Amino acid sequence: MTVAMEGFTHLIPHAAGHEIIRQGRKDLHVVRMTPDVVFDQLIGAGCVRKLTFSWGGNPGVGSLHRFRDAVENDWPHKIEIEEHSHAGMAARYVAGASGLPFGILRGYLGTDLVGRHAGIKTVDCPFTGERLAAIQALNPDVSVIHAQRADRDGNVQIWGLIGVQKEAVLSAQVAIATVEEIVDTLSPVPGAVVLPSWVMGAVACVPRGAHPSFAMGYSERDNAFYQGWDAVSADRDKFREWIQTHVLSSADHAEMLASLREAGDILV
Amino acid sequence: MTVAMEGFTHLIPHAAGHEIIRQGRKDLHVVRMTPDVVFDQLIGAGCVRKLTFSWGGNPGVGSLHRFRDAVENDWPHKIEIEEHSHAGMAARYVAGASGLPFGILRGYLGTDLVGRHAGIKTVDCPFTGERLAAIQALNPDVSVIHAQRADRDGNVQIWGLIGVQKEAVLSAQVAIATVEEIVDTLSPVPGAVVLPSWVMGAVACVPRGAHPSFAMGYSERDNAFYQGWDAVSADRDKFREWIQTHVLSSADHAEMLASLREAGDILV
Amino acid sequence: MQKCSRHCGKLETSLSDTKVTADDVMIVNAARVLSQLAAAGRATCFVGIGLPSTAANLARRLSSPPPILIYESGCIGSKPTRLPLSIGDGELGDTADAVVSVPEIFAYWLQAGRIDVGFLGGAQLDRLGNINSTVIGNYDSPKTRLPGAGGAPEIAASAGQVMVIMRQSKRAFVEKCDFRTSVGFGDGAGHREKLGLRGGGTRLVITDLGLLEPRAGSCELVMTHLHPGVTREQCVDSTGWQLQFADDLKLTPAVSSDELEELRRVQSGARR
Amino acid sequence: MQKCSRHCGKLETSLSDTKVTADDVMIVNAARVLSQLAAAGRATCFVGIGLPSTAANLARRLSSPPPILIYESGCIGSKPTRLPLSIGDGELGDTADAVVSVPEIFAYWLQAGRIDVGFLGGAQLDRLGNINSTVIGNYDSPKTRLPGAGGAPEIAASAGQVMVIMRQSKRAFVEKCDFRTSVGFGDGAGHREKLGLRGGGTRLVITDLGLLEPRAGSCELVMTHLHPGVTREQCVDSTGWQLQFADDLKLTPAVSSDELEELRRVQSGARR
Repeated sequence: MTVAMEGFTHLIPHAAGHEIIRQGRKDLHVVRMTPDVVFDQLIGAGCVRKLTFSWGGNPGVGSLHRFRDAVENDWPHKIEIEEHSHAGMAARYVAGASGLPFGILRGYLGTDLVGRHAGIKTVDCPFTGERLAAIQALNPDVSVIHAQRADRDGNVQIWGLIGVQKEAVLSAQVAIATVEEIVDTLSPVPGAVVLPSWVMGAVACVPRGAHPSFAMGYSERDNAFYQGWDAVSADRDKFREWIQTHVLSSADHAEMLASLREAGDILV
Repeated sequence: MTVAMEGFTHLIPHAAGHEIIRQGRKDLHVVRMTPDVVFDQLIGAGCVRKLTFSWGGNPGVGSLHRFRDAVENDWPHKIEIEEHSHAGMAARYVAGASGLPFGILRGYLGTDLVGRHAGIKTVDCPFTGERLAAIQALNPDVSVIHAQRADRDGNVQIWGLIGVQKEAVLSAQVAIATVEEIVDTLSPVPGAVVLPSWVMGAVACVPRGAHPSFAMGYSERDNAFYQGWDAVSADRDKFREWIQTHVLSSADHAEMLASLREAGDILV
Repeated sequence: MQKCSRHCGKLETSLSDTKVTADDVMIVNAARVLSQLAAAGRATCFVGIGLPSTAANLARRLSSPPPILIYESGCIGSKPTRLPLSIGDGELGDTADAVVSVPEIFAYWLQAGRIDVGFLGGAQLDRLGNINSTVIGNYDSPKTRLPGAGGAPEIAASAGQVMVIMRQSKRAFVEKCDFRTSVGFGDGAGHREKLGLRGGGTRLVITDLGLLEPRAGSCELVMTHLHPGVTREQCVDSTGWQLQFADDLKLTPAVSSDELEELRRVQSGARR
Repeated sequence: MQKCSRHCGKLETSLSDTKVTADDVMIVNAARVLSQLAAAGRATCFVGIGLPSTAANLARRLSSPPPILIYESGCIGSKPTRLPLSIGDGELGDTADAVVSVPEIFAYWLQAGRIDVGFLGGAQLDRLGNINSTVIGNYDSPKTRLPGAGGAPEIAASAGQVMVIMRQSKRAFVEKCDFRTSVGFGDGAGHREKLGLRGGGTRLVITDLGLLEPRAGSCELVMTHLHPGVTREQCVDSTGWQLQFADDLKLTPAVSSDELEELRRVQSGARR
C-alpha cells in the first residue's frame, strides 16, 4: 500500500504517523516530499518497505539518523528508496490530481537522478522538438494531511503555507485529514483552500496533530523538539525507548502529548 | 502582435478594448477564451486580423453578430480564426505561464477541432503508452486584465471568480491591468490572488473598466446592456454609429460611461 | 390533461403560469434524472448556462441529498438560493464550498473524473450521440457560425455520463454532424475506448418529445420514452435518421403540479 | 585588521561579537553580490535555509531597492523583519506579497524563468560547477547518505544565475562529484545548451577563502578573488582539482564594521 503524507514545512501530519506506528503497520510504501522527523520515526519503527521522497533531512538541524541508518546500514531492515526533486514530486502530484498519466518538466536532464528508477523519462515536444523530462503521475492509495479546520459536513479548510496538500488529496484513491478543530461553518479565511467533503474519505479531529510542526492560527513550531530529535534518533536504543515510551504506550495523540510534556520533551 | 484579454464571466477588460478601438489599432491577433461583447466590438471596428478563442457568444443572449458577420461574410474584412476548447485554452495558458512549450490534455481526440490549425497534436505517454492531446503553449505579446485593486507599488489583487487571469499575466511578455481602485495597502481578502508588481508591465486605474461585465465588490453585471447589444450589433450601421457615438467620441472610459448613461444605454 | 406544447418558453414566466411548455417538459425530465442519481448516491453535476442550469437548480430543490453543482467558472458546490442569471453570477461564488481557477476546474475536477453528470446542448446531434456546436455547413465558409466548443469537448470526454437537452427536429437530429465538436460514441461501439475517453458518453437525450438512449451494442440513439401526448410519428418526423424505438417504449410521467409550481418559483427568480 | 578565520560560526552570536567568522565572510560577500544585482535593477532571489537565508536577509537591509525574496514553501516577496527560523516560518507568509502552492512556485515562478538568483550549497562541488547533495560514495551502498535533491536541480536548471556558498576543502571541491544532483556546466562548455537548460548555471562560488567564477570558454571554476589574508597556497591546498587563478586576481573588501554590525543584528533575530 502506498501512503502519502504531505505538509510542506507546515501542517505535517505527525499524529497520523504515530497512529501508523501504534497500529503496527508494516511493509508500507510511504511517500513524502520532505521526509523529516515523522518519516524518520516510521522508518526506525520498521513500518517502511519503500520510501519515495525528494529531500530527507531534519530542517535546520541536520541528518535524519533513522533514515540514514536504514539506507547506510539496513537497520531495522533494508528499505528501497525512490528519489525525485521537489519540482518533480510536485509535478507528479499535479499529474495524478489531473487524471493524467504523466507530467512534463524542465529539469532533471543532465543529473544523476535520471535512471535510478523507472519514474523519470523524456518526451519530445511535438511543436518545438525540444526534449523535456517526463515524470510519472503519482496516485497514492491513501493520502494523509493535517488541516486547520473542517465543518460538520467534512469540508476541510487549510490556510497559510498550503504546500502540495490539495494535489496530494486529489491524486489519492482515499484521502484522510486530521484537523485542529471541527466547526459549524467554515468562515472564509484569506489564502485558504477548501477541499469539499466529497473528496475526503475521512476527517478526524486531532488537536495539535501536527506537533512538532505547526498549524498557522493554532500553534507554533516546536523548534526545540526538532533539535532534541537529533540526539534521540542518533542512537538506536534511545530511539526505540522513545517510541515505546511516547508512541506505543499512549492510546492516542492527547496521551502522547501529555507523555511528552511530562518528560519535558515538549515546551508548549 | 498577439493580445490576450482575459476575464472569465467576471472582470472582463472592456475599457481596455475600447481604448484599442480608440487608438485605431489594426491587424491584431486577439486571444480570449470567451470573445463576448468586447471582442465583437474589436472585430466590428476592424482591429482584428486573427481571433483565437474557445467560445464566441453573447452569454445568455445569443450570437455575437459582428463575429458572425466577419466569419460568414468577411465584414469588415476577412479574419482568420483559431479555435480551441476551454480546457485546451486553459492548458495553453498554464503551459505558457510555466515556461513549457506544450501541455497535455485528455480531450480533443475524436473531434473535428483537431487538424484545423497547427496548435493541437498528440503525444504518447512514455509510461503507459496512452495517446493524449498535446497543445501548444500560449505566450501572448501582451495580456490585459481588469482587477479590483492595486497598491501604489503596482501589486494587483483579484478576487471572486478568478478565471484564467493569473495564467494570462504570467504567460505574457508584458501584462497590463486596469483596476477599479488604487489603495495604499492591499488588505487580505478571502479567495484573492495577488500578482506582484514586478510581473506587471503597467497598471491603470479605470473605475468600472469592466462594464458591462462586473467587478465583485464594486459593481453588478449590466444584464440589460448584454441584451441590448444584440440589436445594436445585428446591424452594421447601428454598430458603426454606436462605436462612433460612444467609443470614438469619448476621450476616455469615464466619458464613455457618461455617454452611455445619457443615451439611456446604461442603467446603473 | 397535460398537453405537450412546442411553444417557445422565452416569454416571461409567472408563478401562476400553468401552461406547460416544451422547455418545461425538458427541464423537469432532466431534473428528475438528476434527482434520482443524487438520491442513489453522490451526483456531481457540471452545469452550463440555460436549460441545464434551470434543471440542476430545480433538482436541488426537489431531491435530498441534492446534486452537487459545479460550474466551469470555477464554483464547486454552489448552493444558489435563486436561479443564477449567468455562470458568472456572484451568487454562485458566494454560496460555493470552494472557488478555483478555470485551469483547475478543468484539470483537477473535470479531467480527473470527478464529474458524474455533464449537461450539453448543441445545434446538431447525430445518431451516435456526437454533438455539433461549431458550424452549420462547411467549416471554412460556414452557413451559420455557432459559438463553438467552450467546455463541451472535455465534458463529453470525461464526465461519467452526458445528458443532452435539445429540441427534436430533422434539422437538429442528423445522420452525421456537419462538425463533430464533442464525441458521443464517435464512429460507433468501441470508438470511445479506442480514443482513450474515460467518461461514459451520451447516455441520455432529453427532447421535447421524449427520451433517447444508446442501444447496447450499436450505441445508436433510440427513443426509449415518449412524453405524454406525443406520437411515434411525431418523433420519426422530427428525426433526420431512421429513428428506432425501444421494444419496451415507455411514457414519461406528466409534469406534476408540484414540479411545475417549483419550476415556476425557480424561473421567477424566487429565493428558496 | 580583519582576519579570515575558519572557525565555525555555530556558537551563539551576540551583537557585541566582533570576531569575523568564516561563515560571516561568506554571508557578507553573498549579501554584497545580491545587493549589487538588486541595485542594478530587479533581483528576484530563490532562498533556501541556512547561510543563503541569512545573506538574503542581510542584503534586504543593506540595499535599496532590496532583492525580492522567494521561498520554495510558496512565499513570494517576503519581507521578514527578523531572520526566519525555517522556510516554514509564519513570518515569511505573513509578510509576503503572495503565497502560492508548492507546485505553482516551481512551475509558474522558477521554471518559467522568473528567478534571477538561486543560492545553492552541497557536499561536493566539481570544477565544472556541478553539485552533489545526494550521496558520498556509491549510490546503492553510500558511505554517507545526504538529504538529497530538494529544489536544487531545478534551481540549477532555471535560475538566471546560481551562486554556490560552500566552505572550500579538498573533500568538498572535487574533480568530479560522486553524484550529480544539480547541473552546473555539466560535462563542459555547451552542455547546458545541449540539455536545454535555460538558466545561467553556476556563475559564482563564494567560499571562506574567496570567490570562484567559471572561465569563459572552458567553464572551469577559477579563483577570481581572495578574501583578505588568504593565500593562493591555502586555496590550492583546499581544492581537489588543479586550481587555476584569474590573471587579474582580486581581493574582496574586508567585512566592514557596518556590515558586521548589521549581520549581528540579523543573526540575533533583531527586528528591523
